[in-house]
Formats: sequence, structure tokens, C-alpha cells
Amino acid sequence: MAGSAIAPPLLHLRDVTKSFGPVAAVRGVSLPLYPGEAHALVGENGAGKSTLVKMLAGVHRPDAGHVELDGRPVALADPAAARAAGIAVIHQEPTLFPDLTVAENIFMGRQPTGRLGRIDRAAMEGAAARLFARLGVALDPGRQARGLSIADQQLTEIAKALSVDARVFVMDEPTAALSGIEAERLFSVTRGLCERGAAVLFISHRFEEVFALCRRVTVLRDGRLVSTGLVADVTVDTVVRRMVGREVSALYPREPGAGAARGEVVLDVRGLGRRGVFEDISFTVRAGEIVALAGLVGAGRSEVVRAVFGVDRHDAGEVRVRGRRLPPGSPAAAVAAGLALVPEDRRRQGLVMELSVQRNAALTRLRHLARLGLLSARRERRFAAEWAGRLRVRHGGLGDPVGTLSGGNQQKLVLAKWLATGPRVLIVDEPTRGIDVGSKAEVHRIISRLAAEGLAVLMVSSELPEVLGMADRVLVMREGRITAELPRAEATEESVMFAATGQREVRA
Amino acid sequence: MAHDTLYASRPRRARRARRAAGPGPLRPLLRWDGAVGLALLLVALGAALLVDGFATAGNVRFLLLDAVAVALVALPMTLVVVTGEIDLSVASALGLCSAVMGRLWVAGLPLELIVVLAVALGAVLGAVNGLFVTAFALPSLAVTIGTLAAYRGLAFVVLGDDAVADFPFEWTDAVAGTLPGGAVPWAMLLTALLAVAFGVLLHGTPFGRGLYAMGNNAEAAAFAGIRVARAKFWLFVASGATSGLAGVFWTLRYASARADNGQGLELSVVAAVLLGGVSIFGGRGTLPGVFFGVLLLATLRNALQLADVPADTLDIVTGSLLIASVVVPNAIARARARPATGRAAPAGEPTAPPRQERPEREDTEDAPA
Amino acid sequence: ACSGTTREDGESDRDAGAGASSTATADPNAPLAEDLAVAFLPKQVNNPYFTVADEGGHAAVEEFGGEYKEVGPSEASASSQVSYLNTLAQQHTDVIVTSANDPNAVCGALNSARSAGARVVTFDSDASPECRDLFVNQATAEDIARTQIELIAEEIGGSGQIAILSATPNATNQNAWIELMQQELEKPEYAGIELVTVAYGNDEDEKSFQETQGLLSSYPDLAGIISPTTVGLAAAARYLSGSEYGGRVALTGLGTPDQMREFVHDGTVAQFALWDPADLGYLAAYAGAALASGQITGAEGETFTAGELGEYTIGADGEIVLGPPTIFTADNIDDYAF
Amino acid sequence: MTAADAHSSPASPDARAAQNASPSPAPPASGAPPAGGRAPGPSGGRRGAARLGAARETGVLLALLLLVAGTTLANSRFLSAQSVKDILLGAAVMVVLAAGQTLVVVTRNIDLSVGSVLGLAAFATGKLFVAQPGAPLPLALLVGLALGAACGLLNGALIAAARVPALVITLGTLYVFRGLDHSWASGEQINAADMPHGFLDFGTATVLGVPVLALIAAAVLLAVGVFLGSYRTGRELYAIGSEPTAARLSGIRVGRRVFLAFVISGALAGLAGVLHAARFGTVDATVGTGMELQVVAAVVVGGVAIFGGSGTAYGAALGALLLTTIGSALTVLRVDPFWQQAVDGGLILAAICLDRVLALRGTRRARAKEAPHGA
Ligand SMILES: Nc1ncnc2c1ncn2[C@@H]1O[C@H](COP(=O)(O)OP(=O)(O)OP(=O)(O)O)[C@@H](O)[C@H]1O
Ligand SMILES: Nc1ncnc2c1ncn2[C@@H]1O[C@H](COP(=O)(O)OP(=O)(O)OP(=O)(O)O)[C@@H](O)[C@H]1O
Ligand SMILES: [Mg+2]
Ligand SMILES: [Mg+2]
Repeated sequence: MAGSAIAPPLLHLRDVTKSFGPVAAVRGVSLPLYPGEAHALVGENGAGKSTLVKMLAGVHRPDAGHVELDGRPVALADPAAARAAGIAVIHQEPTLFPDLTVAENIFMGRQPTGRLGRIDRAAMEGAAARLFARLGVALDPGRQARGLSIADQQLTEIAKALSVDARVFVMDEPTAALSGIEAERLFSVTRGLCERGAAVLFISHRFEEVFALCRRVTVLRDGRLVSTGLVADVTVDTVVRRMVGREVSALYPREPGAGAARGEVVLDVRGLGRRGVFEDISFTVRAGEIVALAGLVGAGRSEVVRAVFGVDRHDAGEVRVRGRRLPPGSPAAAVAAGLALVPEDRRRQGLVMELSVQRNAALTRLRHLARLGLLSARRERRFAAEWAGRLRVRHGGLGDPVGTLSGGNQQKLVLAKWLATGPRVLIVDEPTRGIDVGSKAEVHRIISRLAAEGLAVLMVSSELPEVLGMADRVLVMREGRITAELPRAEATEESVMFAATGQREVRA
Repeated sequence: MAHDTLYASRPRRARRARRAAGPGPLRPLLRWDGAVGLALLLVALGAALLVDGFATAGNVRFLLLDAVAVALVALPMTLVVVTGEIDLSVASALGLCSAVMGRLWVAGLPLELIVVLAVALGAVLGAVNGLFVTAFALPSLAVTIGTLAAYRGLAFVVLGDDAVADFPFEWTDAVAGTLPGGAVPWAMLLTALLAVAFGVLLHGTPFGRGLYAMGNNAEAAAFAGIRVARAKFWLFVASGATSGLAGVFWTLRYASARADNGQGLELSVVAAVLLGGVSIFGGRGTLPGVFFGVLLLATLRNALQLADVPADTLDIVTGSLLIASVVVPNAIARARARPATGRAAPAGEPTAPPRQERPEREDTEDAPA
Repeated sequence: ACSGTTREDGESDRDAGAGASSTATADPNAPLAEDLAVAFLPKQVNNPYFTVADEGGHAAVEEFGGEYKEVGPSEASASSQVSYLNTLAQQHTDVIVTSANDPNAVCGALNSARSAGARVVTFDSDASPECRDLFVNQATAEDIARTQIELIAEEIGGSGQIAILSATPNATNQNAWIELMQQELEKPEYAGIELVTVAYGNDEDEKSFQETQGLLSSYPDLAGIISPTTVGLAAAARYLSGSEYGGRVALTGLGTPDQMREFVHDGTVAQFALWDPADLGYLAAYAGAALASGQITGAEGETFTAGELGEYTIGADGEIVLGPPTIFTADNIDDYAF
Repeated sequence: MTAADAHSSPASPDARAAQNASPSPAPPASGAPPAGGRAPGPSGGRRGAARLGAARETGVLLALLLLVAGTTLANSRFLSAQSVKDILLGAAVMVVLAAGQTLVVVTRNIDLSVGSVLGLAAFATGKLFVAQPGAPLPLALLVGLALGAACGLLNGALIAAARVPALVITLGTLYVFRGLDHSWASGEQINAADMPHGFLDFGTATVLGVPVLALIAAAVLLAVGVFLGSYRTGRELYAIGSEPTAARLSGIRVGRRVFLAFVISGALAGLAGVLHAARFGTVDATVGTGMELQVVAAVVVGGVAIFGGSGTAYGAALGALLLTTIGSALTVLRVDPFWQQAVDGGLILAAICLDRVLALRGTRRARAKEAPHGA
């Protein structure tokens, strides 16, 4: 990293403030971004990180304060203006055009043109392919974006940002959906950008990434700047304390053998297959057991759990819950049988963004909240308040649209909504994606406790430490098949990665 | 369940959160339905004062009778549109049921049985729509444009250019009969009761809650275990059955079973539903709003007709009202949002879901130059 | 009346409250009442045909010093007409002159209006006889049918295939005429003429074009087309004049001189028929005024004077006939403008 | 089609809904998720997508060919020069409207006012010739375009500036424009005799046997097709329809683009009005009534997703041609007039089902090809 502290900041946020009605999301934050270095921004869920990003992206305008570029104030009135000012943004939630091709998504509005101003598709797809090569992923630029997994969406977003000839790169949790390999590729690309003098603002809840990539770190709490300084001067513990304002108990609070009191087989999946996606998937989960489904991005883990839950149909095999066969393709039947699925894409699958926090929370429990078939607003509110409280969801009001919550808080609400059903089998797909350390520990504790109380848990996670720390048993998938089943004692980074990639020498 | 640790309640937090929630779900109800209801009241009052012959029992009776068919069909249509679908075939289903009714009457069946059969036929027609939309996953707009033509065509196949007009006097008279006082027709009272039933279904039951969820995000609703396709299917059936009922009403009201009965009614229904504040993209709208919307349009039309306003002006007024019904509240919302600077951006952008071209929640940037 | 609309025209139960006038006696010498409120309710406002007819009515009302207005729906539907009739009843209109979109559907409303004191005259398209006082018929259906058959027979030289291009399949007038035309064709002098089919252009330009085209390709030997509807005739003429069939296939029917002028001059159409719609409205207005003034009650055989059109006698079923249709040819078409 | 479709979609309604729900209610074909384009073969997904795109139009084309073949078997004159010319003439107005509507529909909007705009422009054309019998043809075309554009401007301004759903606004302006047309005409009719011969001849003239109107429609179609397919602005329209939020985030001027789409749609409806007047030679205030639903039907049958983001103008034009041909075929086959409308509706349903089946087939084949181990 070639940055020197003496160089003037490339971009400087000065005393910016932004409120949404009564919620003060960002209050008087100043932040310099220096050329040639990556600057980390950390904070709890809802601390105001994404709001800050959106002000740089021209999505929100600050209520007070301004942004300086090369020492001169700039008005970032809209996203186009931000782009023109040389700021490229990777938003926390990927927003792609599902009907267009991946390449078009990347180059929308900047497509290479040929004769008579017509778009040169070949050139465009070539350029996209080169970008993916740089990121080390094999994504087809000519395919439709519809149906891309969250990770592939995120990679497309990254490629989009990289394709812009920008001087400032703002990355809001770009790695949340990525596994170690892709993240590592992103870092090397990012380092390359820094070497060429770009300034990078990097947001992540994973501290190892912050420490590996960034030179400076700024901590936000409740929209206020708590500290800013060189990464070299701090430790993970100090950063966490500043973020949370208290000590955080250990992550992965699961002692070996915690799941010893295992009960009968609750979930029994036999020979499950879906043509072109996965095949011959068989496993069981017992009461009180946490089984992790590990693998690289795109291995088909999410597809498997979706088929188990019935939102996708399977072509072969069967799913039994406590011996009773589930009718295929019916989530309602799965719910009735005591299954709960916390899906990986909270925006599309987990929540109804326009509906209020309260309505979302109650969505899975409507029949139980009704008396004589009629719902009472009071009962519903009490129920929602209770569950939002248990998972410490930060929200402006129960009547606010859930879209106004920060990403992490949305994730907690999805968990709440499913835990509220009192399931026998809990399936969680990337349960802690985008969740801050404090809440992550909380989520882990909740899952462990539920397991201890006899719940069967199936967990899909791309975070290896989480898999190793939580699971009693690890199933590893590669290209749509289960390639290994490792009991807790045998599950190590090495063994899991080997099963996931089929190669020995991979670092996660 | 055994998870009592997590499942223990935390009353204090709950109470605080409740206070923060404010009027919550009541807010839109007060805002939009109130506005349409108020507009209805004002138009009625104004007409009573300014237009000769408006405030007579006879006129109110005619006004309400004219509104019955649209009101009936608008009830299930509200639910259908809330789920993000639309049923444009209602008027044709009405016509087909009317035609079949005439054919059966000529064949000598008792009218009681015919009424039941007509409603059942409507339900079947609705089921056909529902099947295409849910099982074959076709867009309802396209499907019901197709059945709009098909059902109307079948009506002509059934009855051709004949009209059956000799329904018994007791029946045709009863349909237009009123409650004591002579102003409120029985038919409208029944429609209002039906409206209450649909209103409770939509606003007070888990089923209705699910409709809003699927209207906003069908995928998330399916993930939550809501039977999206099944609900939609039954809504189309309800829409068809109600169209059948409206067909029975229409036939007896005008004492004339014809294949072209109710032609073009679908646009009036859609207009009333939209005026009532239902979002055409689904997920938003209330039943009282729609009911008031139907009455508002009917009252306005009646008053303007009495005031000898020509038909083309009436069309212009109807159209402008429809436009104003979406533009004005939007403008007000934005004006209200401006002083509180923060409201400039829509909820949750960019985290908001795909279909969010809603009024009221839009941001101000990027208006055309 | 117009035939064929009801399955069983049956005994009507619905004239209960209506027609107090039928028991009153007529006073042929009574003066026309002053300040009569006369309302014209056509099938559809802004329809050129009715605009001309209603203007004729307007002229008549001005002559006898009444108060004229034209109201009506912008789409031709019976239900909207009912709504307008109810309004007119509320407004205590003295005379309602209307053309019914559905002879039965408007019946109840017409009778309510009559109970409220209005006199009802139908014109162009009748309502059921028991719910109106008089019907002013543009020409007898027999006249209309005979005239058109005569015209086409002359055009095609007395033999060959012909087809009819009608309005909608359920248009009352048209169907009545078509039936009579078929009867007319059974006469021995038309033995050489074969009516091959009836097509329906729905009174839409596009559909009438398509139907004409369909007729010509389905019946290669078609010699002539009768279109007893103004829209159909104009559309068929326009189609023929722009296609290879122009001049080879004869075309006649009912049309307005303004619409047909171009095609008569360019030879696509040699002759066609119609009455003057303005006269129709004029006569209907006078008939209504005569009723309201007590000159007539609507009984068969009564007579009254319709301004400059002269004296008319009420026929069976309260029907008054304007007169035989006018035939337009290249020689006389430029004398008319409507 | 029923059996085939049911067979190809074993999913319970719930699962189907889930699959198709993202991110907008499933339009025909686009709801089917193309299987992963990841590791197994980068080009597989691409080719799948291309095939899908092709299948869209192929479906309609196939339906069209079947119809023409069937009808010709029954009556050989259906393919005579005059008859083909008539079909092309009949489709010309519809194709122009469909091209305009496509622009709007891909942005996840809809323009229901086109029928009224067409009527208004047709009447204005007539009025122009009454006032200025010597007015040159290009002037008439310009007047129509300008008047239509003005109507589209109003639609677009209301929708883009006030940010309200297009369906509501254009349903409103459907009534308003028609009302204006009626007030203006107040029952007047403009007849062939009032229009200059040059203009009327323009309505029937041919070049090498092809009607001039059809050539104009083809030119419009080509322009719109190329604009949508290969120009940045055109692609932005798809982006807006595909995901409006994302469009705004990526700096697309959504308001302006939607506004533009409505202005063009209006202008083309105006142009269609002039063509209509030239073809029929008679105009009154009712011209074009109810045409909006036919146009929407044509666009949807042609494979343009009603919720935006996909479909082409060519498909929409094929849809228009198909619907017009259905009308002609039913007439030529002398189908009982009472049955015609029913059959027409049934054929529309059949066409969208066929499209759906082909699309599903395409996806299934694509997916099978990419199965992990050649399953
Ligand atoms: N459009 C909005 N309307 C209302 N409130 C909002 C809006 N956007 C964000 N907020 C609120 O502002 C606060 C900050 O949110 P922000 O998204 O910036 O958090 P974050 O730091 O990115 O959190 P996370 O780590 O969970 O992504 C939260 O309380 C959130 O609820
Ligand atoms: N809805 C969908 N339609 C079509 N293809 C999909 C869909 N969802 C995922 N895929 C594809 O299926 C493959 C497996 O995806 P899946 O999401 O199951 O992987 P995963 O192991 O869960 O990884 P991730 O971490 O990305 O969620 C990927 O290639 C993905 O692009
Ligand atoms: Mg965030
Ligand atoms: Mg996954």
C-alpha cells in the first residue's frame, strides 16, 4: 500500500448528517479517504454505514455537511452525478436487472458502441469476461441475471464497479455472500486499485478482512463517529468495544459435545434430486443436532434446502419429517410439519419490503394470532414487539416498512419470524450474512440454545469458522453432490476445503 | 415447545415498541379511505344543494341501483388486484351468465334454480381464469383479455341476437325494490353486506393478510408458507361467481337477458377500484376505499346528468377524477415530505424490493427536466 | 314493431303503471302546448346519424316554441339509456323522444317516466309497444327491404350471387330487414338471385373491411353486396374502391349522401337508399308535441300535422311511418347534404 | 396445449408461484429461471438465453404459419395477392400501435390511451383536410405525429413528474382524450368526399404490390426494434422495466426515459390515426374505440412481458399480425358470426399458452444439458 498520510484526501466527507424522519442515521460524521489506501468502516447493524455510502453514491443527499473531492465541494445530486465524479459504488444489496444479461448489467448506460452508435455486444461481453477473469470467477457474461445466486449477484456488482474508470471505490459489504476464495480474489484486485492511486472505502463485519486489507479504520456507533485511525494502532477487541460499547461474549459459543443428547431422526432426506441442479442428496438431522452444509458458492446448497422446504420441486427422492413424507413443492405443508427456512435472500424471499415490521413478523404466525378467524391488531402488535425485542431488532417503529431497516436488522427480523413458529427443524441459509459481531454472537447463541432444547438445525454457511464452530456434523457439497460427511472431530479447514474443491492446496 | 428460554416474554421492550408504532396499520385507512369517503360526502352534499331533483328518494334509488353491478364486481376485484393480478373478463362473464339465464328460462327451468346455476356458471368461468393464471403461470392481464373475448363470444353463441325479456314481474320488481323509505334498494343493502364480508376477509383474516404479502412479494409470501396460487385461484372463482350474481341482477333489473349485457363494464370497475386507492401493482388498497370509490363515481355521474352536463364532459370529468385521485395525494405527500428534508428518499432504497413504483413513497430525484 | 327480439313476446306484465293517456280522448283541434320540455335521447350521442336526426327535432321544437335538449350516453348501451331516462323522469320532462338500444331493457324506465307524466315517442329503433306512446318509423321495414332488393337486382342484371353485410348480429332493425329481404327474394322475379350469406361488420370500419374482404375471397362469383347500415356501406365502398374488385362487384344499401358522395362519383356505387334523418327527428318531435298537447292519444287512425311535413296518420300499434326511402344516384346526390 | 403444459409443469401451484415470483409476477416465459450459467459450461446459459429469446418469436410465428396454412387449405384464395395485401393493410395500423406500446410496456408501464389518441389524430386529420383541402400529405402525417406526441407528452409528464402508475393515468386520459374528441366532433363525420384524392390514394397505394401503409409500418417497426435492441437508451428502457430501483441506482434517468417512451408511443398512435384516416376514408369521434385492449393483447401475445423488462417490438408486431390474421381467417372460413368472437378469444389463449409451452421446453432442455453428470 503506497498511500502516504501527508497526501491530501482524495475525497472528504465533512460533518455530514442524515435523518429519516425521527431516525438520525448519520450525525456529523467527517471522513477523509486518501489516495492509494483502503479505509474500513465498521459499526453495528444500523450504525449508519450504508447511509453514508448512499450519500456518496448520490442516492441520499446529506441534510447537513458536504462532500469534497480534491478539496473542492461537490454536489452528488444523483447516482449519475456520483458516477461522473469518479465514484464507483458496490451497494450492500445487489440490484441487478434480472431480464438483462450479466454483461449488460455491468455496462448499463456505458455499453461499448460501434457503428452509428449501436451497441457492440461482442465487445461488451468480451470486456465482461475479462473482468470476471480478473476476479477469478467463471460467470457467463451472456446469461440472464435472473436466477443468479446471491454470490453471483454480488460478483456481478463487483464487476460493475470495477468496470467504471473510477478514483474512489465504495464497497458496502461486498464479501457478505462470498466464501474465502472469492473474497481473496477481490482483495487482490482491490490492492491493485490502491496501487494505481484509487481510494477505497470498505465495509465489512468480518474483522479479519478489515485487518488484511485496510490501512485505516473508522468506527461508527449510532450514526456518530467513535474513532478513526490506523489499523496498525488497534486490535479486534478495541474495535469491537468501540463499536458495541461493551464487551462481546465469545463467538461460536458451542462446546464440543454440546449436542450429545441427540434425539431421534427428525429430518430425513433420501436421494433428493433436481435435474441440472443437484442429485442424490441423502442425509438426516436428529433432534438436538446442528448439521452444517458447507461448500463453495454455487455448489447447490441453497437449492437443496429450498427443495427440502418445498419452494422448489424436486424430480427425485423424498423428504421425511419425523417419518412422515412431505408432499413435494408445498412450503405450506412443510411449515405445518414443523419446518422453518430462513432463506439466503432476505429482500426477495425473506421479507415483504413494503409491509411493516409488524406485519412481516406476524406473517408466519397469522393463523395462531387469529381468534375465530379474525386478527386483532393489538395481539399482532404485542407479538411483533416481543419477537423484535428478543432478537434486538433496531427499528423506528413497528408500523414502518421493513425496507427502512438496516440490512442486519432485516436479517434478524427474518430469523425472528421463523423462530416464532416454534419449529422442530430449523433450516438457516447464511444466517449471519451481514450481521454485526454482537448480533452474530447472539444468533449463534440462539441457535445453539435451540439445538440444546431439542431442535434439529440444518445450517448452510459460507463462513468456514462459523461452520466449524457450530456444527456437530458437516456435509460438504460440490457441484450438486454431497462429497463428504465429516463429524465435528474430523472437520477442519483443510478437510472441508478439500471436499469442497477436490483439491488439496487451497487456502480459505 | 421446550424452548422456554428464548420464548419467554419481555414485556417492557414490547410496551416501548408498541408506543413507537403509533397508529400503525390504521394510518393508511384513515388517510385514503377517509379522503374518498369525504369526497363522496362533499359531492353528495353539493349535489343536494345545487342540483334540482338530486335529493329525492326516487333519484337516490336510481343512483344506487345503477351502482349495484359495478359495486358487486368491484368487491372481489379489489382482492384480485391486491394480489397483483387483474380480471378483465368480469363484464363478459356477466354477459354470458345473463345469456345462459335467458336460455334456461326459455327452456322452462324455474327461476330459483336458474339463479343458482348462473352463479355457479360464473364460478366455473372464474375457475377457468384461475387455472390459466395459477397452474399455467400465465399473466392474468393476458389471460383475461383472452377470456374477455371468449366469454362474450360464447354469450352470443348461447343466445345469438335474441333477447329474453319475459321474466316474471314479481322477480324483476323485487330486484328494483327498496327498503321502506323508497331510497335504498334491497340489492344495494345486500351488496353492502357483501362488502362488509369481503372487507373483513381482506382486512381481518390471515387469508387477507396473505393477499397483501403476495401482492407485494409473491416469492417471500410463498417462502412464508402462504399458498399463493391457491389463494389466487379462489379469488378468481369468487370474481367469476360475483360476476354471475351481477349478471342475474342485471338481467332482472333490466328484464332483459342479452348477450351484450354489461359490455364495457370492466373498465368502470377497474376505474372504481383504482379510484378507491388500490395499487394496480398489488399489495395496497382497502375495501372501504373501493366501495366509496364506486359510490363517488355513481353519484358524480348522476348529479352531472341531472345538471344536463353532456356525456363527453362526463367522460372528461371521470377521467380527470381518476388522474387527480393518484396525482393529488402524491403531490400532497411530497409537499408534506419536503420540509422534513429527510423524506426525500423512498423507503429503504436501494433495499426496497423490485416493484416499488408506488406513489407516496417515491423520491424526488430525477424528475424530468 | 321490430320483430324477433323476444323469445316469447308474451303478455306483458309491465305496462301496469303506464299510459294514463290511452283512456283519455283526443282533441284534434287542441293547440300545441307552449313551453313543452322535449328531450331527445338517441342510442348514442355524437353519432352522426343521430346528430342529424336530433337537429331535425331541434328545428321542430323551435317551431312550436318548446324547450329542446339532447342527452344520452357516449356508448350505445341500454343500461346507460335507463340511467338517462331516470334522470329525465326526475326532471319532469314533457316529451321524451328516444331510440332504444334494447327494446325491453328500457321498458321499465320508460314506464316510470310515463308515470311521472312524460309522453314517450320512439324513433328509428322501437321499444316494446306497451312502454311507449308512439313509434315513428323511418319507413316500413317492407319498403326498406323491397327497395334494397330492387336496387341490387337492377345493378347485377337480375341474376347472380349476392351477400349482405350487416351491422352487429343482434341489431334489431337490420335483422328485421334481412328477414324481409329473404322473403322478398323468394318472389319469382328474383329467382336468378342467390343470397349466399350474411356477414356482420359490427358497425366498425375495420371489421366491415375484413368482412367485405372475406366475402369476396370466399365467394369468387359474388355479383353484389347489400349493406343495410351506413357504416358498413361506407366501409365496403371504400374497400371496393381501393381494391381490384372495384366496379366488378355491385354495392348498394342504406347510407348517407355525405358518406357516399365520393363513391357514387367514382362509380363504385351506382345507387343507394335512405330517408332523411332530419325529417325523422322533426316528425318525432311533432308527434310528441301532439301527444303532450292532447291532439292525439296514440290510438290507431288519429291524425296530426307535423309542421312542414304535413299530415300523418297513426297506424297499428301506435306506429307512424315517415315515408318511402329516398334513392340517391349520381344525378341527385349533390342536392342533399347530411 | 393444456395437456402439454400441464405435463411440463408438474409443480404445485405454490412452488410455481415461488419460482416465478422473482422479481415480478411471471410474464410468459420470462418467469422460468434459466438454469445456472456457472461452472458447467459458460456458454450453455448464453445459448439457452438466445434460444429462449428466439423461442418467443418462434412461437408466435409458428402459430401464424399454422393459421395461414390451415386457412389456405380451406380456401386457397386466402393467399391471393389481394388477400395478402388486405391483411398487411389491416395489420399496418396495429403494428404501428404495437411498436409504440412495446416501448412503454418494456418499462413496466402501459398506455391505455392509444385508442383515444388514434381517434383524436384521425379526426384532426379529417379536420385538416376540411379546412385545407390542398394540404400536402407530409403535413397531415406531421400533424398526426405532433398531436399524438402532445398527448403522449401529457401522459408522460403526469406519470414521470407525479410518479404515479401509468395504468391509472392512461385509463384517465383514455376517457379525457375521447371526451375531447367527442366535444370537438360533436357528432360530425368527415367523409371520403371531404378528403383529397391524393390522401385517399395514399391509403390504398402499393409499391411492388406491397401497400404503402404496410411499408410505413415496417419502417416504424424497424426503427423501434433497432432502437430498443441496439441503442443505449433503448436498453435503458429494458433496465427500467426489469428493476426500476436498480435503474435509478445505476444513474439512469428513469423519469426522462419513461417520459420519452410515452411521447413516442403517443406520436406513433397519432401517426396510426393518420394511417387509419387514409385507409378508411371516414372518420368520426368513435374511431379507435376499444383498440387499446387489442393492442395490449397483440403485445402480450407477441411475447412482451406485461411487467416489463423483456420482449421485442418484432414480437409485438408478429402478435399484431397474428391477431389481424385470426380476424381475416375467421371471416374467410365463414365461421358463424356468433362463434367468431369466442374463437378469437380462444385463439388468443392458445397463442399465449403455446408461447409458454415453448419457453418451458427451452428452459427444460437447457437445464437438462447442463445437468451435473449428464443426467
Ligand atoms: N430509507 C430509510 N428510511 C428510514 N430509515 C432508514 C432508511 N435507511 C436507513 N434507515 C435507518 O437508518 C439507520 C442506519 O441504517 P444503515 O442502513 O445505514 O445501517 P448500516 O450501518 O448499513 O447497518 P448494516 O450493517 O445492518 O447494514 C437504521 O436505523 C435504519 O433503520
Ligand atoms: N433461482 C435460480 N434459478 C436458476 N438457477 C439458480 C437459482 N438459484 C441458484 N441458481 C444457480 O444454481 C447454482 C447453485 O446455487 P445455490 O444458490 O444453490 O448455491 P449455494 O451453494 O447455496 O451457493 P451460494 O453461496 O451462492 O448460495 C448456482 O450456479 C446458481 O447460479
Ligand atoms: Mg448496511
Ligand atoms: Mg446459497
